[in-house]
Amino acid sequence: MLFPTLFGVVTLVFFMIALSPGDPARVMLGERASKEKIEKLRADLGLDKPLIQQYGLYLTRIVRLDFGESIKSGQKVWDEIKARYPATIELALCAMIFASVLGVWIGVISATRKNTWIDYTSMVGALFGVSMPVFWLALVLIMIFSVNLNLFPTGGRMNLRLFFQPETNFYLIDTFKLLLKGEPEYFLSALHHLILPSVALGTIPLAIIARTTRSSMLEVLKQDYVKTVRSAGIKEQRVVFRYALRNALMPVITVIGLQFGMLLAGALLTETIFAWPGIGKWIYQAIEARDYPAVQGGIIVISTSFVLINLAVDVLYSVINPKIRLQ
Amino acid sequence: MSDDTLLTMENVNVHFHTRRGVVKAVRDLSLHIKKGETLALVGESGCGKSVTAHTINQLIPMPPGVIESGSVIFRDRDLLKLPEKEIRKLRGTQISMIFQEPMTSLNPVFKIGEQLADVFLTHQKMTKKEAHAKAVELLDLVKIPSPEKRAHDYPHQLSGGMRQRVMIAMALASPEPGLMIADEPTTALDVTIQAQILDLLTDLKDKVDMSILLITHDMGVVAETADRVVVMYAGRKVEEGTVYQIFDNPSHPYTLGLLNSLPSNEKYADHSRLEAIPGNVPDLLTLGDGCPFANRCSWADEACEKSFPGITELDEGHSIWCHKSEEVKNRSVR
Amino acid sequence: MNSTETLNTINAPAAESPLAEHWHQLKRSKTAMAGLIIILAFILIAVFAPLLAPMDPVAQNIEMRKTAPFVSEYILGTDDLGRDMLSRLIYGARISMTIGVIAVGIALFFGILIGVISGYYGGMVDKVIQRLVDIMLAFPYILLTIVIVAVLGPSLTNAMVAIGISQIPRYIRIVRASVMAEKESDYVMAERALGASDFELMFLSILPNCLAPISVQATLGFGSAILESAGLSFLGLGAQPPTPEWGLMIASSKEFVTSAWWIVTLPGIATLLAVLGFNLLGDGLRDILDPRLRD
Amino acid sequence: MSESLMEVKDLKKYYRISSREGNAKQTLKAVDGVSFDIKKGEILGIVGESGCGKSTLGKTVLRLHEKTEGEVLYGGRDLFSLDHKEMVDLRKSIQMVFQDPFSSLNPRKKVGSLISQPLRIHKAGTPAEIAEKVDSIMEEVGINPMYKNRFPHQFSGGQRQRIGIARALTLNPEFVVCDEAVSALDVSVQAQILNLLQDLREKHDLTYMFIAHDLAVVEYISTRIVVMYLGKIIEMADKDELVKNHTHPYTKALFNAFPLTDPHKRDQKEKIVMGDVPSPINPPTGCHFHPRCPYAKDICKQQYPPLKEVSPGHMSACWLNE
Repeated sequence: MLFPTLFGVVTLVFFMIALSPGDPARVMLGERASKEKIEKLRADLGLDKPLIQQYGLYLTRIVRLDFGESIKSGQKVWDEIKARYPATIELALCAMIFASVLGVWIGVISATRKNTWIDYTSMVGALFGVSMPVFWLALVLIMIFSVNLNLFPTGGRMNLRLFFQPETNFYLIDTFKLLLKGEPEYFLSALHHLILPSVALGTIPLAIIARTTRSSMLEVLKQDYVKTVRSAGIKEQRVVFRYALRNALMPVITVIGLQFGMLLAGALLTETIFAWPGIGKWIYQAIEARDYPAVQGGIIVISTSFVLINLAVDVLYSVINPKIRLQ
Repeated sequence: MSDDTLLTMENVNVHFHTRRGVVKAVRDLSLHIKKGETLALVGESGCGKSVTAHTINQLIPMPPGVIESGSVIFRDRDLLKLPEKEIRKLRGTQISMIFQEPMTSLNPVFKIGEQLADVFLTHQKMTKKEAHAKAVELLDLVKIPSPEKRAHDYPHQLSGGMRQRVMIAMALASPEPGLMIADEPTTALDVTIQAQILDLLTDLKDKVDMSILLITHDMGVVAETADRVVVMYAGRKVEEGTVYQIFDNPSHPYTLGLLNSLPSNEKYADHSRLEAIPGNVPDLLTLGDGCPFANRCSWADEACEKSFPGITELDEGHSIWCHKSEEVKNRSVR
Repeated sequence: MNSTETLNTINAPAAESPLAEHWHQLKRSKTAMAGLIIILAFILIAVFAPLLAPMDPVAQNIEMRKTAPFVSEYILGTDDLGRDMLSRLIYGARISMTIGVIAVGIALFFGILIGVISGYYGGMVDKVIQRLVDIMLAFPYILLTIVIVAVLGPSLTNAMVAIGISQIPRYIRIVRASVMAEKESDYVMAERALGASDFELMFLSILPNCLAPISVQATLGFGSAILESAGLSFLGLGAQPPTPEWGLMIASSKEFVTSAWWIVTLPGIATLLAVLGFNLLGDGLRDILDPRLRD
Repeated sequence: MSESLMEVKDLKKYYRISSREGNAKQTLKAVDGVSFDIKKGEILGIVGESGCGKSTLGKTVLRLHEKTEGEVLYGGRDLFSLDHKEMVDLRKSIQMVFQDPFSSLNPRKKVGSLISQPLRIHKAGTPAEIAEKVDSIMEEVGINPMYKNRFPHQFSGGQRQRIGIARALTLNPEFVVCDEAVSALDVSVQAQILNLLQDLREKHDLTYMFIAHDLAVVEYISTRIVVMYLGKIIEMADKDELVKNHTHPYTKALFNAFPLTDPHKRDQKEKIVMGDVPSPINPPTGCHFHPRCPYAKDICKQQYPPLKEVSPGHMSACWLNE
């Protein structure tokens, strides 16, 4: 399942870029470049070869994680991704943790208090949550919390006055080591910079998770087996948290996986706003500059992550659902 | 009522408020269940038999359901007046229930041993290990082969019959079982499996001192397992008696019609036409106060349309509610 | 037994088609009605934009730029080039509704066609289609639309097409799943036993019974098309200046978070309201048409 | 003996079942080598428990499912050798009444249109003629034609089943498969429908294949009975012969398990078979019934017994008959 899908993704990306109008060589060299120069570059890039041959070449490179060089910076695409992707993942993870924990909690509370004001308020809130453009929410949050209230920085990952040399590019991990060494300011600054973007990114998944949890929970609470444990006299709280929640979580896990993938892609929209030096901002700039190798590499990395996350969800799913496990 | 009565239901009315109006699902229903007996509540779909059962253990969805009036006295306490917490305590300890669909009645993500043990843990002080041992013991009691192994199975690994056995074990997991409500317990099962389950129920009733309220549409199941029978039609009780009284001398036109509709009735051995009850079950929404069976009854006249009849006692413990009891009696020799 | 079920089956008073029945239920759903009212309002605004807008949405008035709301004849203020916010928002509704109609139209047409075929015939056809759908769904759809627009070249029309294409897989999935479920039901078997043709079975028997999940998805899809197009315009891949598109308006407001709150918030609120309308209606429809179908 | 209308020869219908994990496919032998014939005018009852393949059999003999192997001869021609057009043509004479009156009628179509559909498909007459035919058939099954503009959900189960029957009869078929046609109905309504089916048979000279799990119903309506267990016929005889002289232990078990509506007889019954119906995916070796059979011998575990005639017209597949 995994490899055919990945293969399909890689193929699709190749052909879409290859068939797109415009000559990458011309884009790279500018409008006024001479014909000879362009021809030479085309030959260098292998663009003069038949499409199918280009595709074969491309595949062999991809397998070695060789995405070529960025037209804009001249650096290896894979190196650029390695430097930026951790930032994106770190942010997405924080946002997802925020969204999942709060979302499941709100969903369960709403389901068990169906038709109370708590339920109505959270569900109306959730509905607003799923109806907002994420980049707009980010802007509004910056306007309120950074500009007007001055509670959070407007962007970046770390206070620029702190001189900091990252190792893994996961700032929370890197700075945690410093924290253990008795230098907490790095860790705190990293955390401080993460809060607002995490909330902005996490709000939409939060709303979706809360809605899914609620409806799934309500569905499960209607099931006969819940009637069975109720008629066996088991306490309502135990009915909800021990018996019903585990069943109700199954669709929620799927949604969490899906949303996590969406966040990685959504980084394209939000990272520019928060000046977050992640892969999203980088792809955005690559698209603007028509930097095809970079766009190609970035898209492949994100979709591969997406596929892997879905795979992880399937695995997790089978852990909590014995029916799938044993069949 | 005498001392050997376990449960008494008096004048219970249950209504459902729907968009189209009020559905009077159960009307003026009174019945009692004696200790150790199996009472069958029999009738076709829409007759209110399941609503009656759900009234006893308070599982009626409210809204739209409302218990308008009446009392349900169980071991000297009126269940309709007990707070939710007390009811919950009773459910599972003294009143248990098994459902029609054993496929959906067990939680798919827990092993059956866990689910059973949890009932013990809820109601009794014991360790997890003890509870598990008890669970296995119960699985053995309901004749599940190699219970120790089966306890580690998930519900979907068991057959329908086995699942229903587990459900019965769940119902028996209480320290002092009093009443088991069995709501169409064999309807979803194959006939050879049904026979096994009915056998098991009869067996258990003797081993464990309890009463069974059996809800079914199947006259065959009634004949095989019940001690006493209450026949319901469109929310009303129309006939009540011992199983022998009901089958030997059915006296309400509806009971009579029901038995006559059965293709297994011996009188059809010659392949003759079935004596079907004409027409359909009435709409509970528009049903007036008359006898609900009047529009399908060949004896009915104006009196039947107007008011619901009072009780006619035919024999000790055998009563019908019919205006035309005399006329019917003269023709009802089966 | 179930007493409410009895009601539906016995002696129903008058002939009521399933559609009329749904409409009655819809009228009682507060969520759905709220959504419907919002949507109708936006449709009216879109249709009558030239009559409603007080000014030309692209006319600049440099002297009046960044005027706050409620202080001049520019009721909702002006943007950084002195264009009337209100008029731009009103014309924006036109664009957003068009995007929704075209994107959802494309997605519906191909999604239904492919989905019905895939679900009805099964076998190899189905396998190939599902593999392709898997691959398309392996892209987060925002990325998919971006790639498609990047290929087609940035413009509003291309954005609509891209959104439509990237939504197709969802419809294929939904249509296929419900066709497969319906295909097994007895009424299809019964009609096949009568000798009905494949075409008749697919489009006249099965499809009408699959409309419930499709209409829910289409309603929600309308909302997400509006959101996606805003996103594309925000990235510079959709509408181009000076088009009064909401996403584009938000994008160009980035630098004014410190100085002019209305330029930032108003287009976002307009988007939010429009999408909210569709989500409300979609939720209401889902509750009515198919209580089991929840995300 | 009258002429046979349909001959089923060694019919097999297998399904490939794929498990979720891995690609290990298993074979479900829903119908596994079934042969019998149906004579004109008779009512052939097919009885068995869930998983015995009776329903699949009913649909396969009408070619609603494709076969895996075997032949179904109807009027001398193999159904499965017909091309599309010939098959559509033949559908006029072979029809089916389904179990669930709630799912076998398209909920989006009006009753009139449902009943007239077969006539329209086969272009059997002008619109006026079709309308007339619909009215008369509705009356015949006991539904007032004035209700033809209503939708199926506005009728009760029994009424819907009448509509389903009306639809199956509009083209004047000669052979009708009734698949659990009364099992979803309340007892009092079930009797009405059984009577209706009997009446229609006499009037239109119909032949029925009547599939049901309810022994009492099959016993009442059939002239001949086939008992199935896990995809195979285990016993088959004229009704009276089967009821009185059944020889197969499973048939015995079935009769025994069936609840009698006489409380006086409840203690006289023999002890019933234990155990569950095995899965048709991996049926037991030898005779499929041997794990549950109180009389099982060694050979039963190894070899499947042949279906042999034990008395004229009475076939049984059991080693005990040897």
